[in-house]
Amino acid sequence: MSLETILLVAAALFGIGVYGALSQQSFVMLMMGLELMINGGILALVAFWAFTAGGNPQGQMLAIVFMTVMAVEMALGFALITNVYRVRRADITEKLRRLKG
Amino acid sequence: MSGGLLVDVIFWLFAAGALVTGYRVFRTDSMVRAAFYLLASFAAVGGILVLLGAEFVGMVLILMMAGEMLIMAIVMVMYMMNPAGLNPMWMVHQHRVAVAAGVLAFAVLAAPVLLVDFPDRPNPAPEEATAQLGEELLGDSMLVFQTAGVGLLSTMIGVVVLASRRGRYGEADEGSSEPSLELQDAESR
Amino acid sequence: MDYASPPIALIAVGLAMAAGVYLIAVLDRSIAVLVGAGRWTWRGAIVGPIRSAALLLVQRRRTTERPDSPGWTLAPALLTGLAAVALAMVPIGPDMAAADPSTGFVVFSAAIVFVMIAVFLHGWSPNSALAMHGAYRFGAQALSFQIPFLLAMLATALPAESLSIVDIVDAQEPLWNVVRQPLGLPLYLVVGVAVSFWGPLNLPDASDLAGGTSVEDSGVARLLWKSARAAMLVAVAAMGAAGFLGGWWGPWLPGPVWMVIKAVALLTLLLVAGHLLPRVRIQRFVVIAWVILIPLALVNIFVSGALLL
Amino acid sequence: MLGPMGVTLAVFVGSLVVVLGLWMTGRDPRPRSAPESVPFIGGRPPAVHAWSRYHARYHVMALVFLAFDMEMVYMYPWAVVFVREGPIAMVEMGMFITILLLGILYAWREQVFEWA
Amino acid sequence: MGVRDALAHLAGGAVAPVFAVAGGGAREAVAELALSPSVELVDSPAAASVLLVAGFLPSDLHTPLAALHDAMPDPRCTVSWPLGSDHGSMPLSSSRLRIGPDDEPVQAVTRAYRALLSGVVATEPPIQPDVDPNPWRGVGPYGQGGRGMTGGTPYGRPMAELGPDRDGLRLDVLPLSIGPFFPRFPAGLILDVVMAGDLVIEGRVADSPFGGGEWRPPVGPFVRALSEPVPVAEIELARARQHLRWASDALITQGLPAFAMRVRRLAVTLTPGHASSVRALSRRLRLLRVPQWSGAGVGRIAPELLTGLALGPVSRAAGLGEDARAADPAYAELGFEPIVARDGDAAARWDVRLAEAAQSLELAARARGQRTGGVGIVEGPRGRLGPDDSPFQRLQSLLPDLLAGLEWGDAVTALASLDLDPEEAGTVAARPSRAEAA
Repeated sequence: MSLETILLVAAALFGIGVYGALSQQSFVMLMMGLELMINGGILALVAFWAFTAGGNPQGQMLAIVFMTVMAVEMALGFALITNVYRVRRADITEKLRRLKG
Repeated sequence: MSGGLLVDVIFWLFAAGALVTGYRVFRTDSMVRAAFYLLASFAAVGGILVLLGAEFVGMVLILMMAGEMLIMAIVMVMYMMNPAGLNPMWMVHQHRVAVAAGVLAFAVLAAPVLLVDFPDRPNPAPEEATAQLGEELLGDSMLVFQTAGVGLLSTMIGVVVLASRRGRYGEADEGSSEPSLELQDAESR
Repeated sequence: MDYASPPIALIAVGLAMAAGVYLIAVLDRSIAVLVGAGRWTWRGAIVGPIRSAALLLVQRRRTTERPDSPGWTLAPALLTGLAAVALAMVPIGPDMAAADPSTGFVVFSAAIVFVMIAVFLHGWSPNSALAMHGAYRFGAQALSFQIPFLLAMLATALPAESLSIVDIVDAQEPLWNVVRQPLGLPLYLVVGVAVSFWGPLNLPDASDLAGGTSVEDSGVARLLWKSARAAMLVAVAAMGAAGFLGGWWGPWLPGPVWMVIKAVALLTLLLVAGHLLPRVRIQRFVVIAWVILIPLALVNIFVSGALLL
Repeated sequence: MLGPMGVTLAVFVGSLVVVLGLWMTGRDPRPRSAPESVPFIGGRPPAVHAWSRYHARYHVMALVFLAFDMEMVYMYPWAVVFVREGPIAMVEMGMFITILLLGILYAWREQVFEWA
Repeated sequence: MGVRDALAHLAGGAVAPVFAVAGGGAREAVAELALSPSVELVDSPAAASVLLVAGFLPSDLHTPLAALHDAMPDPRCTVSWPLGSDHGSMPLSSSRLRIGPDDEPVQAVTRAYRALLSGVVATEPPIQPDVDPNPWRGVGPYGQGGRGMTGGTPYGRPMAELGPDRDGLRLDVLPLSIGPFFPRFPAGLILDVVMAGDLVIEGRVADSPFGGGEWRPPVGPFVRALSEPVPVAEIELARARQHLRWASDALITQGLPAFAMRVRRLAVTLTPGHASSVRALSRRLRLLRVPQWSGAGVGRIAPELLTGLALGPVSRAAGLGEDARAADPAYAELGFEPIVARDGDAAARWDVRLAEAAQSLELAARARGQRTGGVGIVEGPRGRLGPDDSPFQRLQSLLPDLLAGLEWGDAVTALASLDLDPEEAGTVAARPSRAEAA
């Protein structure tokens, strides 16, 4: 367990998240990709905090802010999905396109 | 936390767990499984954070993600066709581009890691990390803390306005387009 | 920062859980006989639970047409694991804790919060309508009880100035939290019943769903789910004794004995309530939790905080 | 060696493994005939699979929870330093919580906690 | 195998888990059986080792009975308890055990259970043929029987389809046919519901399978009173007993099985002298807030809808004084006044039934040989009973409006508060000629 390995793991998580966010058709699965990216971000952040800035609480503070952002993003994302489904009855991006035509 | 073989073994188990479950999220047909795989990925990352000495942040990550992923499962089951994957499905687009982008993102992030020289052992974790965090919260980061409060309040209000049907401005789906009829036919066929 | 070696901790927690689950089975049957005006017998109350468990071990395990088998398997194991973690956080003496991390309180909270994952998984997996209704009902229940539960517990950390459970109990030497925060224990018990879905708040496995999430369970699956559920109740009662009833503090008797007495007393109270109070409607529980329990828990925190200053 | 968190992990994994082992002792659950594994809804077979786009009637409440739950993250460290910091801690958390309670009040007013 | 044998031996002394099917004329007998400490009635066939088939079952219910049997895990056995009716045509396996008229039922059931666990009686093979509900094996691109995203019959069943909803979200609706052996409903009650989430958006109760004229019911005091005068004391005692039995079932629905046993014990040993115990019980239930928590505002029926339906406690709970006894001189002599509540919801029905149980016992105690009945109409425990006119049939039309929009738990509470009895439809349909003659 060294900073390099942890950052590699974080990068891999981020990469999987990017793949998921770009490839998934459905809004919710797309959000899962975003979550996974934030997951990698938190890991990298705390790793930096632990290895280089030990004793400084701001690293932890930032991690908590990340979590808050994630919760806000999810809540608003789900609310938007609900609203879109309610109004246009579509749950995947393709359908929205189809409905336009 | 002190080094040692056991710590390394546990770290690699957590890391492998986080990556495998993170990948499985996009490779399962059941929405409930996808959400809970993501939860497992978060829990594994939380475990690594604890190993790194960030006990509080790690445990809180695990704690918060349980609720969030349950809600994720509930919402995904609500809006996804065939939520349990009874018929196998493959709902992806621009797959190759996505794979390339994922690999690229990984490469871009990994390159500096391999090039830059980092300290190789963690600083000893502070004795009272949680208390320090509390002091930070009430002291220097007070503004961040209160902003988070306002942000969460606006989120709550926004969520209610967006997601709920009943509301001051009438029903949310009033005047909604009715293309769904075609869609229904397509689906029931 | 107190802890035992892993094997000893595992054995101790396992034994405590097994003893607690058996005690619940005995007490529950006895109380049922008492409430039901039946005849109490040694054979029925003391040996009965063991015999019933033996039957479930002999019985075949049934599956449904297209279950999510890994999920179904994982659910009781996860719930037991969570109960074990929660119980491991509870010290029975000043230096007798299976594990006392400095964030023990957060670990306990995380274990409690994960209960909803286990129950949801248990109800979702069999692909059966009644079980699924139970799972979703527990979703509503869990999202409502979680915040009041954590808030009610959090008030105990104020006087201790620490998130370690040992510190929380230590801080009760002059005055137990049940006196210092009179709102705390009732709140904790109400939501504790909800956490372990027992008695009036046994909504996911309720009788109107013919057993809810466990409607399709038979054989060893039923046994493990029942015992996991009881183990969770043990953990909730034990933490209630540590967090509000002063843990090991008490005159004359040695600390651990006090701890056990208090935990068993809370357990009995919860079981009696389970046989006397009717099922609460889920819709009403959600409103009560958000509109009454959360503000009450906050009042509890701020008032007891103000008294500390 | 890993401190109390290591013990916690060991207890968790240990009890998980024990329960999974017990589960395996169950006799082979493969159904002997198709009717044996029909889900129970009172004796008649269900017409459709239970797994479906399930309308969770409390979905807006769940989203409100998502936001409100975050407050717990801030309250843990606050509780630890509360006595040390004194009235200032009281006032700051009081503000924070009051702001969030407004959200609950609004949600209640909009009947979010009722079944949709 | 040594361990398994030892476990089986140990399990032989356990409380026998029984899934009881209480058919026509067997409900009281089965309820009494459940009082024994060596038998436990379970809610799901998955939890049962013994399937007890008591009383008469119309042929419509034979297939669900076989399904119930096949859904039980090994080891399993069936015990049939005809109670005077003919069980000949039932699809039960031939090795079934039988409780004769002279047998002690509890002993017979536990004996069967022990024999099963000790291996003396072999576990029963499935009754139904091994046929999938829909052909699916090998069909479709993955052999799972499905087509496309939601089409086909994956693993034997189709998937649910979208339906309209009051929330404006078009999500899947589940059509469910709950019953006829759902443990919270009387046997034979089939509730056809369409559920969106846990909300009932459409619900109706199917016609009683007992109404087809197949059934020759045993004659109770109420049915006898249709054609001949019956002592008031007898009929009022039977009414109080029925109300207490209802309370016991309703308590199980509210998650209080132990308390339900206490009430059932009282019901079994009920005498006219028990009025004060019933009042004490009523006070205690109110103290524990049983009626209010579960029933306040649930299953409310407006009095306008009930006018003229004479649904007994259901009508009287909504403020209607409809009671055939009020016009009876025998009752006038005893100072009878109908008990009425206002709210018309499940909680009010609790209050009315418990108060009526106590009132009935007092009437029975006061009665000095007065007789009632013989005019072709009688006030039964569930309302007016006449030839071809049962409260069950009159209630059926009210149910769709009542059930729509209720959460499942509330729907069960509401149905339980109505005390539906499909057997009654058969009871009155089976004897029109005698009633007319009277």
